[in-house]
Order: sequence, then structure tokens, then C-alpha cells
Amino acid sequence: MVDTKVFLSGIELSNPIIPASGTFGFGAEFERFYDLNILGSISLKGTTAQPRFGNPTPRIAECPSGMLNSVGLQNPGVLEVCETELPRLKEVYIKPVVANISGFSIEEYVECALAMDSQEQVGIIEVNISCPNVHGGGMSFGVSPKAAAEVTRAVKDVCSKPVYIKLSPNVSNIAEIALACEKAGADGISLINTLLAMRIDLKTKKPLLANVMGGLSGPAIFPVALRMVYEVYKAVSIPIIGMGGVSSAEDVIEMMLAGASAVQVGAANLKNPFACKEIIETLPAAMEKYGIDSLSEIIGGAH
Amino acid sequence: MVDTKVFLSGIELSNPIIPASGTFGFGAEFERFYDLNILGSISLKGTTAQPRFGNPTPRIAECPSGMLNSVGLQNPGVLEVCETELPRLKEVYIKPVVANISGFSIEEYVECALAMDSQEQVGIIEVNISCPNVHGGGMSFGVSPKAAAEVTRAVKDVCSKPVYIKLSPNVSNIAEIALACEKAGADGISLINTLLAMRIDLKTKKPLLANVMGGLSGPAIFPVALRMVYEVYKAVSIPIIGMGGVSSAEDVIEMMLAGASAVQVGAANLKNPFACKEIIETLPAAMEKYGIDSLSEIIGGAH
Amino acid sequence: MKKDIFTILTNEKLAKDVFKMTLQGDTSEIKASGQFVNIELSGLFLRRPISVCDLEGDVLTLIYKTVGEGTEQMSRLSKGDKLDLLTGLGNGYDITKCGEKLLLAGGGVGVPPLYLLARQLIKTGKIPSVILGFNSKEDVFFEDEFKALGAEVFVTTADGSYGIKGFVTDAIAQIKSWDYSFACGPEAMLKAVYDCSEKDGQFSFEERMGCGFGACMGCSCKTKYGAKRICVEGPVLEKEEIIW
Amino acid sequence: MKKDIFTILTNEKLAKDVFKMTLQGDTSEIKASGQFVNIELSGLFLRRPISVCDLEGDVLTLIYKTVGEGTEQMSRLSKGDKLDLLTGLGNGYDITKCGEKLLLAGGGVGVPPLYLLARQLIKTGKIPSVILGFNSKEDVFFEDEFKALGAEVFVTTADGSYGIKGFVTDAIAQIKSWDYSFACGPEAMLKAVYDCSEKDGQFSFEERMGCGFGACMGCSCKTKYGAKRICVEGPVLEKEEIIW
Ligand SMILES: Cc1cc2nc3c(=O)[nH]c(=O)nc-3n(C[C@H](O)[C@H](O)[C@H](O)COP(=O)(O)OP(=O)(O)OC[C@H]3O[C@@H](n4cnc5c(N)ncnc54)[C@H](O)[C@@H]3O)c2cc1C
Ligand SMILES: Cc1cc2nc3c(=O)[nH]c(=O)nc-3n(C[C@H](O)[C@H](O)[C@H](O)COP(=O)(O)OP(=O)(O)OC[C@H]3O[C@@H](n4cnc5c(N)ncnc54)[C@H](O)[C@@H]3O)c2cc1C
Ligand SMILES: Cc1cc2nc3c(=O)[nH]c(=O)nc-3n(C[C@H](O)[C@H](O)[C@H](O)COP(=O)(O)O)c2cc1C
Ligand SMILES: Cc1cc2nc3c(=O)[nH]c(=O)nc-3n(C[C@H](O)[C@H](O)[C@H](O)COP(=O)(O)O)c2cc1C
Ligand code: FES
Ligand code: FES
Repeated sequence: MVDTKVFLSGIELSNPIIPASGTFGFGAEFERFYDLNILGSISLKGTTAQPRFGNPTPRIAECPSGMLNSVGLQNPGVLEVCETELPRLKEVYIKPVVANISGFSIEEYVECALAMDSQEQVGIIEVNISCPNVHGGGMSFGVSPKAAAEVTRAVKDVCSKPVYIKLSPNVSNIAEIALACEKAGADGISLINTLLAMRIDLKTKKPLLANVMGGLSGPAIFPVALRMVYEVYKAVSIPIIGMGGVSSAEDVIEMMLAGASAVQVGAANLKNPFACKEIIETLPAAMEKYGIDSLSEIIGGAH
Repeated sequence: MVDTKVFLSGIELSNPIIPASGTFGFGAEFERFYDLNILGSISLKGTTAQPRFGNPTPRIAECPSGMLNSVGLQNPGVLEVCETELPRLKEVYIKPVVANISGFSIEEYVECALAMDSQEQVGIIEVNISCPNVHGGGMSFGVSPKAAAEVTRAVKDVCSKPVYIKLSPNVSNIAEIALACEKAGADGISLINTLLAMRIDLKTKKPLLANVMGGLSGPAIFPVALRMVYEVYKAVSIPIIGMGGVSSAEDVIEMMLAGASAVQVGAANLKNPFACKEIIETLPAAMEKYGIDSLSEIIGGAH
Repeated sequence: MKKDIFTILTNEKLAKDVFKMTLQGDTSEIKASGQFVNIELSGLFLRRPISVCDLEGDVLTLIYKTVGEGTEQMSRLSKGDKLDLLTGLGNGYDITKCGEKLLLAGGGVGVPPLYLLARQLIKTGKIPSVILGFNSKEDVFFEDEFKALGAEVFVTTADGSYGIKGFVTDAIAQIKSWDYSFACGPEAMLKAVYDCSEKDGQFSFEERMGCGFGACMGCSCKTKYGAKRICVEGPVLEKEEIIW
Repeated sequence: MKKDIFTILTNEKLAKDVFKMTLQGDTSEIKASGQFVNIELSGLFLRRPISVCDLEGDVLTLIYKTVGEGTEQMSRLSKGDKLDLLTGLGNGYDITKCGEKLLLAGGGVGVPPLYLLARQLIKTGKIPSVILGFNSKEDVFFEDEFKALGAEVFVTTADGSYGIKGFVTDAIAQIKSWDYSFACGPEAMLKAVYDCSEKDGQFSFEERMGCGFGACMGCSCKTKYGAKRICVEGPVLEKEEIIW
């Protein structure tokens, strides 16, 4: 029997597979597909202090081996999430979850983090400083080490639970930003968010997305994500949640060899609602094929 | 009859299709595949002052909708290129070509540019400040607006021919770097080079490329390239040669709508040696399908 | 929602760029007309949503127009080929809510979902008036099929090359009495039907989809009752909740 | 170099994870044994290089081992399926350069290109000694085929489960007289053959390829005469130019 157990800041996950924020709603709804308790954890849809509709539609586009989204953080606001969504999820999922939060100012991040920190089921607070879909906000925190450190410090100050900072890949030097977050007290790093990208509709000759640009995710970005996880693993000593195009048990292993302690699966869930289940089910056979007894032992193994 | 003619700094191209540097050698060798004179131009393999073998092998890896390379600028050096490769090409190709140059110091860029500038067949000098495959060199010029401007100025100073700067996509703000190059005198901008990425071999559990990291190219990066061309078009008023994943006549049109005056085709040539020929042949029908009479009129049309 | 591999039974051309495909598989989750399936196609990342046109036992009928890579790929498939489908998506039309004198208005590839709807309504004894709107004669399909069900059928073409010249709303003017409508088609058509009377109805919308089953929030629209996902709380919206 | 669509005639298992495929198409550019073809496979960006194992008229034989996605996909194809091939790639073995008493040494999937080579040599009256090296009995293939050509055949297995126990070099020790060798196989095997005598020969190498026809410089290696591309100036190198 292979051992798929991993740890994030002392929290044990029965396996490293976590549906990525924004691709699994607030979880509960997908209980009709399969028993969610097989999942290592769940990263909830990005939550902001105030409710948001997000960007105008169309906000999805097809790409080679991937997709664009410009959803723009649609969510019912942190109060509603705490009052309605988390209790619903609790009925069907017993493990600690990852609360993904976003904001347009340090104050909003703090407000959101504070609310989530008090929720029993929240195991980790994942601070998204990288969403490319929010004009004038979010993203800017992710491209400067100084701003990233400030958000980290402010959120850490009000939280008792582990705080993971989710980084943007749209930067010249990801390791530098990760390091700034670590120094500012981050307990872990999540990466990568989507790559800023666009498509143009040949029929209308205008951008396909109403918001012009959106975020590229799916297998297309896997090699970039892997490189960034590898670089960040070299730079920091806190745990990394790796993501970006992961779609198979083999991808999970590759991501962990690069340095990830756990792995999020995003776009793959949208193409196949059973993606996480299938990855979890095929993981033991893949581990055996490559002679891996214990997943936690291969973290960073490619270095 | 549709009109596929475009212009780059006053040089007329019968169509916008140019094989990208590094994916078509020094051209002449491919004359056995088809008549090269159908091509708008040819961007030659990146040339350095001194001969280079490049990085150790393996230096190629497969990715979803793309590939990695870590060739690392293998070339016989600028003297040999001028004495042997260009005369060979001249026998089979009558149009002006794009000389792609790289260096590890400003002096080397200048040396290379000077030699190329004196070659009759060279129409444009394309200064690669973005190759991610060269340790301690090349790349660093591409990530800082100041360094990019310095190289631009130094090369412009010694060249009589139009100088295009080829940018790295591995940056937080591509428009800022393009603008710095324009201000320093660049006649045009080429983008994008490959995205820094990696793969790990599950069998050996080590990086697949001997050089650890390499550059991702192919359809996977098309939406990122398109976004960057769009951003740079907004920022500068000099012509743009767009590239990154272009594999069909439709992709060419999309790239030009984003703001490209001409388009380079890279990885697609490796999968299909007739890629450029097929794109050129299918371009008129694609233009008709989307109601385009003249390609030069759609440049930047999505803005 | 169910995921199953369907086997193609037939795939034939109905009109210009329009094809009809029948497939066999697990249809147990399909509960209403107006629902859709989401189809995985080779080499394409996103699935393609297509409405349920008809359903008999485990045989599903789809009608689709070739507008891009995905639908063109579908048109090249043949008997015996397999497709991975998500079924039972969307709310579908609610036939418990309508009155007696029904108008069904479909435009282009908005026509197919009205077929199963018409069949179900007729089974309950309600004979709807059906308007099928197309651009031109060569685009027309399923007129005979709706007639065979026993419905009163009007066909409009924008260029007047067949049936009534004009849009579906031009035909609506000819229908004496109706008190409730079901509509599906391009947004401009839906808006025209919406505007042409005060009567109640259900309208089916299209939106670009990431998942088709509620996970991504890609397909949201604003309604009088807040944001709804076209793929879960839609594609059918009640007339009174629609915000244009 | 030529690009053509080939039609699969047969595709059958030969040994553990090893398959033989015959295909029909335009083989006019294939000039020598030791050349290879580069195969486009569905959903994979890079083509897969496989050596020419045999050639008769327009029928090409390939032997391949399933080691990953591409070769596994190949193993699932059957009669009538089409494949897009680039043919006539690489320099191939030069049989005008060799002596009379020839040694052919192949390891694993390095065996296939030696078959056409052996056939051509025998046609010119030279009967080679052929050593086929495998890991284990279940991996052995083509022993009978080489024997049927009239060659002297030795089989080695690393675990001794069949033939001579050990590596190809252990069999070389048993061959009385040879003055020139042709080798193909994993690098460690090539090196062992290289080291075991002073005699001349030709060695075929593998490298990860971007294009297979000289455009990308992905496959370069260093030789005593400068950099060579395995896909154009190789895969066959002369013994005296090799740098390990
Ligand atoms: C709920 C629903 C039901 C539908 N029912 C039918 C039907 O019964 N028959 C039919 O012919 N068409 C129907 N459509 C439209 C159909 O989904 C698109 O025509 C199809 O996805 C186009 O795919 P493509 O690859 O051929 O085109 P491309 O333009 O290459 O597709 C690119 C991307 O855009 C999306 N897209 C393109 N057009 C549309 C559209 N109109 N609506 C939503 N997404 C789109 C595709 O799904 C894909 O993700 C329906 C759409 C929705 C949302
Ligand atoms: C000139 C030449 C001739 C060859 N002839 C044969 C032959 O006759 N029979 C045979 O079974 N194999 C042969 N090989 C090896 C064969 O190319 C690989 O086994 C095959 O490409 C693996 O593809 P995959 O998708 O199954 O494996 P994957 O590991 O999934 O392939 C991933 C990538 O690595 C490349 N790759 C993996 N292994 C090799 C390798 N050993 N050499 C080069 N590239 C590799 C693939 O081409 C692909 O780009 C030859 C290789 C070369 C270079
Ligand atoms: C539709 C969609 C919505 C997303 N929403 C969020 C979000 O709210 N917060 C966040 O941190 N990341 C969000 N992401 C990014 C993913 O969590 C993930 O970082 C990214 O998609 C890369 O992983 P993938 O390639 O597996 O999808 C979203 C991604 C998609 C596709
Ligand atoms: C094998 C290979 C070698 C390359 N060598 C060079 C080079 O020497 N100089 C350069 O500026 N770009 C080089 N590039 C980058 C391409 O010119 C192009 O910018 C990039 O690949 C993106 O385009 P594509 O996706 O169409 O390949 C190389 C790319 C590949 C795949
Ligand atoms: S398409 Fe994903 S929520 Fe509707
Ligand atoms: S594989 Fe491209 S040059 Fe050899």
C-alpha cells in the first residue's frame, strides 16, 4: 500500500488533491457527483468583503489545451459565505477547507481574512493577490514584492490559522515575491494563478471576452507552473501548493517533484466533473509505476 | 483578389509570414522542401559574435500543445554566417531577410549587429534580448526597461538598417519595456520569445532538459502572445512582428488584429516543415471568409 | 448530471450547415425539454453545449449548426463513433406553469429544443402554435416534423424565400390567440418576442460556458432575483425575471 | 525528406511491449537502412522518430516499443488507420564503406534498423554476424527473421533467461573474426561495443528531437569534426568521429 498522505502547516491531508479556487464553487453543490470526503481538501471560490457579480459576459473562451476566464471574482460576499455556504458544505464535507480571499485594498483583505479565520471549518486562508481579472485591484499586489509583503503582514496579523499567499505568474521574478511573502510571515505559498491572455473573435474582429483580457489555465500552462513551483521551492522553506494545468496523477507527481506539498486541480474539473476523483483513484497505481512508496517523500525530489 | 502585402519599416513583404528565428536554420537548407521565395521574409537562427554549441542535450521536451527547447543559441558565429550561410541563402532566396542576433554583453550585440548591417541581404536586424536559455546573459537585458534601452541605443548607433528588438514574455510589464525600446530608437518590436518553463522526467525524477529549464513555444502560448502584442500595440507606434504559437492562417489574422504588422511562425515549422507554405496558401481563403480585402488594413483592428 | 459515453446511431444533414445526430446512451438524467448536454470533442478543451431536441428511451436527438471547430468535428462523425456527454444539464422548460393557448417561437438552432417541448405539450392535450424563424429557404428544417406532431406551424424567413417574409414576430401578429410563450433563439429574437406582448412566458438563453454544470461562474447573467447561472438556474428564465 | 499519409496494413505484438507495424505510402525518399521516419500522432505536439526496419516497394516496416504516450497510441491503431509520416530522415548506414567480415550489434529497439541493413548486405554477398541483445527472454524478437536472411545470429539476455547470458559484448567475444561493425542501441551498449575493440564501424545514436529534419538544432552532438545534428548528419556516426 502506497502512502498518499501529505501535510500543509501541520494539517494532514489524506491525499494532495484539492479542487482549485473558482472551479468548484463553494463545494457543497458537487456532492451529487461523488462523495467529497475523498478530496484532500477544497479551495473555495474567491471571496471578497462585498458581494460581486464579476465581469460582463462572455467571460469564457477556448484555447489550445486550455481556456480563458474573466469571471472576475463573482461571489456573494464573505458574510453570506460564512452564513450560508460554509454551513451547507459542512453537512457534506468533514475536513478542513482552504478559504480563498481577494480584495481591492489591504482593509478588504483584512476584513475577509478576519471573517474566515473565525470559521471552524476553515483550515487555511489562501490570499489571492494574483487575480488578473479585477481592474485596478488584486493583481497589483501580486507583481510587487513590497505590496505582496504588506498584504501578507496585514492578514497574518489578524489570523490565527495558516496563511498561504497565492501568487501571480505574470511577473519577472516569482521567487523574489515568494521570498518577500515568506519574510512577511506567510505560512505557505500557492501558485500559479492564471496567465494573463486574450483571444480575438475573427467574426466580430473584437476581443472575445467582454473584459478584453482573461486568465489562461489548463494543460497549456503546466510547464510554466512547474517551473515556477521549482523556482519558488528553491527560494523558500515554507510549503507550496502547486497548480496550473494539473489533469492526471502523473501531473500531480511531477508537480510534487518540482516542490509542491499539495496540488490544486482547476480547469480539469470544468472539462470533467470527476477529474479530482479520477486523479485520486489512479494516484496509487501511478505511484507504484514510478516506484514511489510515500508521496510526502518526493516533495522537491527533482532538485 | 485579396491583398496580403504588408510593410515593415518601408520594406514590402508580399505576405506577413516569416519563419521564426531558430526554427528554420539559416534557410537555404529548406529550399529542397519548397520554393522559399513564397515567404514574406525569413528570420535567421540567432547569431552570436562567437560560435556556440549551445546547451547540453536533451534540449527538447514535449508539452501539451507545445514544446520546450533549451538549444541555447547554437550557431557558427557571425563571421561564418556572413561568409557561408548568407551567400548560400542568397542563391535560393531573393528577398531581404531578418538577421536575429544575441549577445552576452552590449559589446557583443554591437559586434554582431555591425557585421550583419553590412550584409546586403539583411533587411532588418532583430535583436534578441529575450533568450531564456543563456545563463547569465541575454535574458537579463529583456527584463529591465533600462537594460533593454541600452542595448537598443548601442545597436542603433552602429546600424543603418531598421533595428527590431525581440522581447521576453517573462516580465511583469511588457508594454513598459517595449516603450523603453521605442524611446531608445528601436524601429520595431518582435514578440514574444518563449515562456520560461520546465518538465520533469517521472522515470528519473529529474528535470527532462539537461539545462533544467527551457522555453515553451507552440499553440499553448498563443493567447499569451496575443495579449502581449495587444498591450504593446497600445503602448508604441512602431511596427510589431507578432509570434507565439501561430499555426494557421486564422492565427495570423488574429495576431494582426491584435496589432502585428507581420507574423513569425516558429514551432509549427518543426511539426510540419510545410507549415509556412500551407499558411500562405490558405491565407487568401481565410481572408475572404472573414471579409478582409487587405491585410495591412486590419493591423490593430481589435482595438 | 450524468457523464456517459454515447454511441452515434445517425448523423445526417438537415439543411445548410445544420445536422441531426441521434445517439444512444444513459439518458436517465434528462428530465425536461430545454435541458442540454455538454459534449467532449477531440483536441478541444471545452465541451460544446447542445440542446436536447428529442428523447425516446435511451436515444437522444441533437440538432446542431456547424459554426466552428467543434460543430464541424461533430459533422464528420458517423455511426458507431463514441462521444463523451454530460447530460441532464440546465433547468429546462417547466410545462406545469403554462396556460392553455401556447406559442412556441424558435429561431435558427433555437428551434430544436422546442420539438421535445411540443411533443410533451401535445401529449398533455395542449396543441401549440409553433413559429420557426430562419434566414432563408435553405436554412429551414423540422417544419414537417412539427406538423407531424399535430402542431400549427408557421415558418418565417428573413429574406422571404420561404413561408412568411420577416422575423418570428411577424408571424406572431398572425396568431389569433395565445396566452403564454416558450422561446428559444438568438438574443435579438428573444428580445423581439419579449417586447411584442405583455403575456407571460419562458425564454431560453445562450452563454459561453466553462463547465455547463455550475462550477465556474462563467455563464452568469443578472436577473431580477440576482445572478443566475445559465447552465444551472437557466438556460430557461421566466419572462418576468429577465433583465436585458 | 517527404511528407505523406501512410495507411496501416498490420500492427501486431512481437514481444513484451514491442510491436511491429507495416504501412503503405510514398517511400521514395528512403535511401538507406538506418534512416528513420518521424510520425505525427493525435494530440501530441512533437512527432515520434522510429527507424526504418524494412522496406519493400511502398511497404514500410517499423518496430517500436511502447514507452510513453506516443508509442502507446501507435499500439492501439489498426489496419486502415492513417498516419502522417516524414520519411527519408537521417543519413543511414553507408554500406560502401565497410569491409567483408561484418558484425551487426543491436540492443533492444536498436535491433530493427539492422534488419534492412542485414538484408542489403546479404544481397551484396556479405553474410554478417548479428548479435541481438535483450534484457530477458520475453523481450526477444526477430531472431528467426535474421536467421531466415541467412545471417549468423547470437541472442544475449542480461538475465540469462534466453541465449547467451550477458550483454552484446559478451557475444562479441565469441565471434572469431570480424573487421567492421554496425551498431544501434542504448548509449551504454554503443559505448561497450566501441570500447571492446579497435576495429572501425558505424554507430547509430538517439536524441530527443524537435523536428527530425535539421531545422531546430535540438538534437546536436559534438563530434571530432564539430557539431552534428543527429537527425541530418546522424543518426549514424563513424566510429572515429565519436566523442563520448
Ligand atoms: C444551453 C445552450 C444550448 C445550445 N443548443 C444548441 C443547439 O441545440 N444547436 C446548436 O447548433 N447550437 C446550440 N448552442 C450553441 C452551441 O453551443 C455552439 O454553436 C457551439 O458550442 C459552437 O462550437 P464550435 O466549436 O463549433 O464553435 P467555436 O466558435 O469554435 O467555439 C469556440 C467556443 O465558443 C463557444 N461558443 C461558440 N458559439 C457559442 C454559442 N452560440 N453559445 C455558447 N457557446 C458558444 C463554444 O462552446 C466554444 O467554447 C447552444 C448553446 C447553449 C449555451
Ligand atoms: C533516430 C531514432 C530512431 C529511433 N528508432 C526507434 C525504433 O525503431 N523503435 C523504437 O521503439 N524506438 C525508436 N526510437 C525511440 C523512439 O523515438 C521513442 O521511444 C519514442 O519517441 C517515445 O515516444 P513516446 O511518446 O512513447 O514516449 P514519451 O516519453 O512520452 O515521449 C516524450 C518525448 O520524448 C521523446 N523521446 C522519448 N524517448 C526517446 C528516445 N529514446 N529517443 C528520442 N526521443 C525520445 C519523444 O519523441 C517525445 O518527444 C528512435 C529514436 C530516434 C531518435
Ligand atoms: C473559472 C475560473 C475561476 C477562477 N477563480 C479563482 C478565484 O476566485 N480565486 C483564485 O485564487 N483563483 C481562481 N482561479 C484560478 C485557479 O484557482 C488556478 O489558480 C488556475 O486556474 C490554474 O490552475 P488550472 O490550470 O488547473 O486551472 C480561477 C480559475 C478558473 C478557470
Ligand atoms: C528550437 C527553437 C529555437 C529558437 N531559437 C531562437 C533564436 O535563436 N533566437 C530567437 O530570437 N528566438 C528563438 N526561438 C524563439 C522563436 O523564434 C519564437 O519567438 C518562439 O518560439 C515563439 O514562437 P512559436 O510559438 O511560433 O514557436 C527559438 C524557438 C525554438 C522552438
Ligand atoms: S458554465 Fe460553469 S457555471 Fe455555468
Ligand atoms: S531534431 Fe531538429 S535539428 Fe535535429
